[in-house]
Amino acid sequence: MNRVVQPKPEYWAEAGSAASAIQLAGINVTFGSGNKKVEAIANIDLNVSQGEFVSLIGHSGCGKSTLLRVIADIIKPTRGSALIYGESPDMARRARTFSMVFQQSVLMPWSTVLENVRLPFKVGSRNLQSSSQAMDAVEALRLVELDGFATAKPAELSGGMRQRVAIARALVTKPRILLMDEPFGALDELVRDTLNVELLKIWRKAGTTIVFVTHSLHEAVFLSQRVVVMSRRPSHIEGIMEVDLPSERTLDLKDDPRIGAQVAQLRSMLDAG
Amino acid sequence: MNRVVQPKPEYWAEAGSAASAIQLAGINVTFGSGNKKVEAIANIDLNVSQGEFVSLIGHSGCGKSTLLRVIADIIKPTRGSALIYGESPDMARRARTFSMVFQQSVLMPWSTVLENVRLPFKVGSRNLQSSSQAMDAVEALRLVELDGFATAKPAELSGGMRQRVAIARALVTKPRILLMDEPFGALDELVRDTLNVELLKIWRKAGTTIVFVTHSLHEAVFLSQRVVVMSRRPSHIEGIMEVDLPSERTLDLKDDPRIGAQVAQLRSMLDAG
Amino acid sequence: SAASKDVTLQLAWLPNAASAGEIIALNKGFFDEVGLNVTILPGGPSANTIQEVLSGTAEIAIGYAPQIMYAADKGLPIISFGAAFQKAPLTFFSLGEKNITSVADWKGMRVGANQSSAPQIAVLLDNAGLTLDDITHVQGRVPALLQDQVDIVATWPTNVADIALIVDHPGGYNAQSIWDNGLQFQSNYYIALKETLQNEGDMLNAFMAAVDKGWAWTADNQAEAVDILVEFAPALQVDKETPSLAVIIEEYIYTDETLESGFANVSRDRWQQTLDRYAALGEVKDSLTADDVHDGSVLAAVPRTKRD
Amino acid sequence: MNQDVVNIAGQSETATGVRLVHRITRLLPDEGPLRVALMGGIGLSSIVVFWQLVCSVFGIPHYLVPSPIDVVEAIRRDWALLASNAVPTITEAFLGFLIGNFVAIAVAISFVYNKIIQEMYYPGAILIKTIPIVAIAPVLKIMLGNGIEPKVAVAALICFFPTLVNAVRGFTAVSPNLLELMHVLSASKTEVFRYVRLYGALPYVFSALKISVTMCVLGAIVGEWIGANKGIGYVLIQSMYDFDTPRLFATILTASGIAIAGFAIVSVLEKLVITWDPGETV
Amino acid sequence: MNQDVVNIAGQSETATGVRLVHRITRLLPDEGPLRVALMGGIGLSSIVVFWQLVCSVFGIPHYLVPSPIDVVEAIRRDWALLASNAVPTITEAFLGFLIGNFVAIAVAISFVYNKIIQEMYYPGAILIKTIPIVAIAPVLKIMLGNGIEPKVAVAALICFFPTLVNAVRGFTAVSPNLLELMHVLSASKTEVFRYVRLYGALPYVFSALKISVTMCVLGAIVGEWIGANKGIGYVLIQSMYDFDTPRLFATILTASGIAIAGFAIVSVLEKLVITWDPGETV
Ligand SMILES: Nc1ncnc2c1ncn2[C@@H]1O[C@H](COP(=O)(O)OP(=O)(O)OP(=O)(O)O)[C@@H](O)[C@H]1O
Ligand SMILES: Nc1ncnc2c1ncn2[C@@H]1O[C@H](COP(=O)(O)OP(=O)(O)OP(=O)(O)O)[C@@H](O)[C@H]1O
Ligand SMILES: [Mg+2]
Ligand SMILES: [Mg+2]
Repeated sequence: MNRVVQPKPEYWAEAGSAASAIQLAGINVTFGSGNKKVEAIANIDLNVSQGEFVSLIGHSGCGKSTLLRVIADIIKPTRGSALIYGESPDMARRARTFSMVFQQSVLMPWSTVLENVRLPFKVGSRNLQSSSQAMDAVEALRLVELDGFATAKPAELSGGMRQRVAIARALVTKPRILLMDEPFGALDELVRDTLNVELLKIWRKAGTTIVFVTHSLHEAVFLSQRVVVMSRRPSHIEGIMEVDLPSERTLDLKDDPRIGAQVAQLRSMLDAG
Repeated sequence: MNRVVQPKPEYWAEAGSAASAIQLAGINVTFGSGNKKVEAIANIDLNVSQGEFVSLIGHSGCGKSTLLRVIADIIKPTRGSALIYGESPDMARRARTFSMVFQQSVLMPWSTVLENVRLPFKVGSRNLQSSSQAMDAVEALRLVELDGFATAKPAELSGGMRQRVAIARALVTKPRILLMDEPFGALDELVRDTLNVELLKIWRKAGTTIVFVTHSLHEAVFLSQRVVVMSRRPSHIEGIMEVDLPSERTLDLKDDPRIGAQVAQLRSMLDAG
Repeated sequence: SAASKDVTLQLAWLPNAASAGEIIALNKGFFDEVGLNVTILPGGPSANTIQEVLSGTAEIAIGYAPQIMYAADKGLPIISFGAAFQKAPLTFFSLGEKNITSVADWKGMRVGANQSSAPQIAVLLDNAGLTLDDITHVQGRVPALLQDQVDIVATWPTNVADIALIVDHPGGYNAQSIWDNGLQFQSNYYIALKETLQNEGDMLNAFMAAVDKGWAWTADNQAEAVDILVEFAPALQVDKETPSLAVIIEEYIYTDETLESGFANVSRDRWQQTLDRYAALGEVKDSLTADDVHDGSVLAAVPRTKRD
Repeated sequence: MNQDVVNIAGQSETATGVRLVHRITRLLPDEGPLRVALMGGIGLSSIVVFWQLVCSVFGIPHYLVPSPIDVVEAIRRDWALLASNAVPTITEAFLGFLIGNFVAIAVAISFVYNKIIQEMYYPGAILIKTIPIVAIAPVLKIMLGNGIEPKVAVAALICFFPTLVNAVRGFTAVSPNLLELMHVLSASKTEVFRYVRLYGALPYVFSALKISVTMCVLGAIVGEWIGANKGIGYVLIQSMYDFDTPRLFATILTASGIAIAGFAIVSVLEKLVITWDPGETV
Repeated sequence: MNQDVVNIAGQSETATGVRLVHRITRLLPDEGPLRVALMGGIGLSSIVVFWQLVCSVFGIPHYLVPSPIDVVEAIRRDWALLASNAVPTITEAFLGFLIGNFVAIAVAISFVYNKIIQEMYYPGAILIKTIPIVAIAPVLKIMLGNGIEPKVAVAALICFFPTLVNAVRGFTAVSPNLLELMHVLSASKTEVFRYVRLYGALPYVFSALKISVTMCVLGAIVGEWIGANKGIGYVLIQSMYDFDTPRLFATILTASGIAIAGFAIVSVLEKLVITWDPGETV
């Protein structure tokens, strides 16, 4: 279980450099103060390389979202340092180095699908040097196979389609990093399976670095190259598992016995934490 | 794959009789009229025997809930007949032959856990001959391992605990049939796995007949003796799979390769439908 | 008229026959003739119109004697310079079967009148040897009288809507006016700031002349005047305003005294008596004199119609 | 839910007495605006008939309460008067509606942009809301004179508070997820406002507008009571002093008609503007 | 969210001018009722100071608009008068509140039990709501006489509609899941009402009660205007006639104080009764 498959970036991330995309050192987040103080995560060190697909798993409330939000500059860590391609999360956010996809699709219900995907160009772009490296919104919709729904309102779409719109919106700026916080948690299993395969296709094409939070051990194993298991609160990294699966992952692989075995291993790591 | 394991009823359902608990013949449900007419399910025949654990799976919107609601006397079928131990669903409902558990736990937020579990004794009992065959509410809470939370309000509980309260409320009347509509759909996978094992334990103890709707192929295979695969709308029964697993099912079994194989088989049946 | 002067007149109440002369003066151009460009502001139930003069919204207002006395008592800088009504019309009506023939009979009765009428009632009772404690003062109008919710009700005899209900009563009715029972003040006084009187006496003189002409024309052309009134205030009804205007002109605008002293005449003696009565009841300061509430200079300067 | 669904809401088991009505209502369509209108019509008619009966049987004098027939007669007789006096009232109410709501929304926006201003003045605004507006109408007259201004001011004041409260709630009740998204996109405060808060607040603002559109008519009427010779408020008072109760009731109905028309217009506008489902999170 | 969270709501980037206030507010606690009270106090004080300044600088005579100092002086002088006249107003408002809300809830319950009655009379009730209550006060007085009854009636009428609308919404806005559960449990209509609808409606009813408790004070005052010789409404009118604007303002403040006290009492009751989170579905 040691085979880190480095997919060949075909699309927009700079090719070749297997440098660190994300470097977390001694991250510690404490919420509140006094007797309401909650130490959510304690002393997390983690490096994610360029182009890697890493999943975070752990029990509910253990701090997965918190860790992702530290990377996304939504929360400032109480201690420790986070670097994204050598920059602070704040600068990376302004430079649109990363995009984020949430559990809910978080679309603007009053705008069409296309307008939703265009949102990143309408807001916050004053900070950007040039937008030349961005994608066309229609192209992003084509990538998630929704080009026929450009003028639909989000309410007309199914849950899975909405989540694909959210992914298109995240991709449209050609981010070097994609942060995903249980992006398929609200979908039913059959739809989820389909989107998993699609996400892998996009990742493969674009060569983006993906940090993916999930509750589903199957999903984590099926998608990622490495799975980071977090312990209960105050959360530290219980262990990291390198996934042993062929780099080409199709729906058939979902029910492969190798996945079952690795899920079992994750389960035992979780129980230990 | 033909080994129907009939668990030994240890608790309250009449022992021995492997008679039909539920008999559905030619069930057809059409919603609306005119050009808004939606034929949800078409011509469904299904027999569920006493003490059996049957799962219903199918794509979203195919009519799984509709079928369950016909059994539960929430919807009257447009055509066809449903019999529950030879009685009409209406009579069965009044006689408390079945209980229902929904996707949301559907608790009364203003009442304590114990009061929620006691609800079936407070309402609708005027129709009952005698309540001697019912269980004590505290006993029901003990069955779902929540006896310490009798006086808590639902808001103080986690999602998984709430769903266990809902199960206790369903069990407290000692129903001969338990109808469950995606009872664990809103929970995260780790909690879901635990509750799956607990549900099996209760089923084993009580000898109840369970009809279980789910989106999760894994869950369906892990829990049931038979899995009913429904086709797309207008839905009919695409096929029924007898599950080939030992009757004693523990958490270890979750990642067993036999499950993966049977999930793959269900997946192909679904794709056909 | 060359450069006419803008003047705002605040009426004491909703426009009706009681302010017919002013409205006619506006409509017939009598104000224009004297070089005034007058705007008439209507009053209403929830307004104290003297405030309009104090705040400068209106240069001239029409007001009632009690208001003027209270304002003077507070030292507010206003003054009256004439009064269209020679007698205050306030009258207390009761149904015939109650047999209330004098104020002395009010003892133990329920008297319906405005909140602001309490001092007037007190004076009347005092004159009859009673006090406010001998009656129950409630607010009620004529319907309350007919519904036996009150025994006595105060209204103006010029209010045809009120009177019609009473006059039609089969058992007849009794009435006691404040004028006949020892409280003789006038009504519909013309009021301005003292400052205006000093600095713009000419304007007030011109106003008085125009109003005089307005009322005289009204008296001579009552039917046409009512039409003009209804045009100005469209919710008025001709069949109610016609008799009302007749009574107002006959009984209140032109009396024996106007035959002698002219339109809008004000009696300083009556002012003094009224102030004394109010002071005796503690409603106003003892030190108030007629000069605090009235200034005769406009009346002295303007020749006015003498008729009855 | 439709007819196939067993009556979960459990609405019609007890047929208490009104069998005839039940029989009639069965003939009506099952749902939709037609049924609402028809059933409402039946209800309203039954009230009117009852009122007429009470008036006739007890011989209630018309100076107390007019019978419906008197009122209809008054409407027929006075419709020109009512229509022409509705014009100034509608004008005042409309201007008050515009000004009151505009200021309320502007204040709410300033609150969004500066939290400290909100903290300082929002509690005060809520306190001022408890002051009976009707009581300060005369004060407004002293300050603003006797023209259309005090009437517009009363109408505007009456509109101000519900809209302020709802707009503040709307601007802040934006889904935290959307705000987080905007933060990740490095949106400026103005961009957050323009793309998110504005739309998020619209449903709240419209529900306030639907309240204030009926309130502003009341405001204009109360404003007219402090002095006017035209307008619905004026006719109301004059009819009252004339004991012309049929006209009084006709005028009240006119006021109510204006309010209903305003409500209908705002409702249609709402339908046109809010094309998404505000209850749904997507 | 707390201080660790980067300002997503984006509230304080633009420090426009009011640096001093900013500096003071930094000394205050970050949140909680203390901060609300202190900031609200600062805001209110700034308004009062501004008002005093305008009065002093422009030399506005106190009989037009009193300065805050005049008003405070009037409160000090007249507090006994105000207090004794508050009693009848509070009594009327309280009785009106009880009766109006009781009847509204009873009607709403009858609507729940009989859909046809609701279909017939609910639209009518909504229409009647647009009638300016203030305009029918005189009619009520004629019908009910001179005692406390017409004042209570106006207060009750003003309470009636918001509570009716909210109670109807509350009784019907019960989670369909809970209704389905009750159906499966074969609960009778009364049981559904007793165990589900009643509790489901409470949050809606309380939010109506919080509106109507301030409205009923206004109702009592308007009722007093059409005829009373005690009560806040009476003092209000009398102060106006007496050119005593400081007392007028003091009386308005008293009315507002009564409304605020009522609001506070209902809010405390709400906290005691609604011990669950009405927003959450469990
Ligand atoms: N803003 C906050 N203030 C206080 N506590 C917080 C805050 N955000 C998160 N927490 C606490 O920090 C802990 C970690 O939360 P986090 O949302 O990161 O968990 P998670 O692993 O994402 O859980 P889940 O799987 O349920 O999404 C939890 O105990 C939570 O209650
Ligand atoms: N009351 C109703 N009126 C009209 N159509 C309905 C009604 N209830 C269900 N339907 C339709 O019937 C079909 C089947 O619905 P059902 O809820 O049974 O599907 P399901 O299999 O349970 O879906 P899911 O997995 O999403 O829960 C759907 O197309 C749905 O839109
Ligand atoms: Mg999370
Ligand atoms: Mg379903």
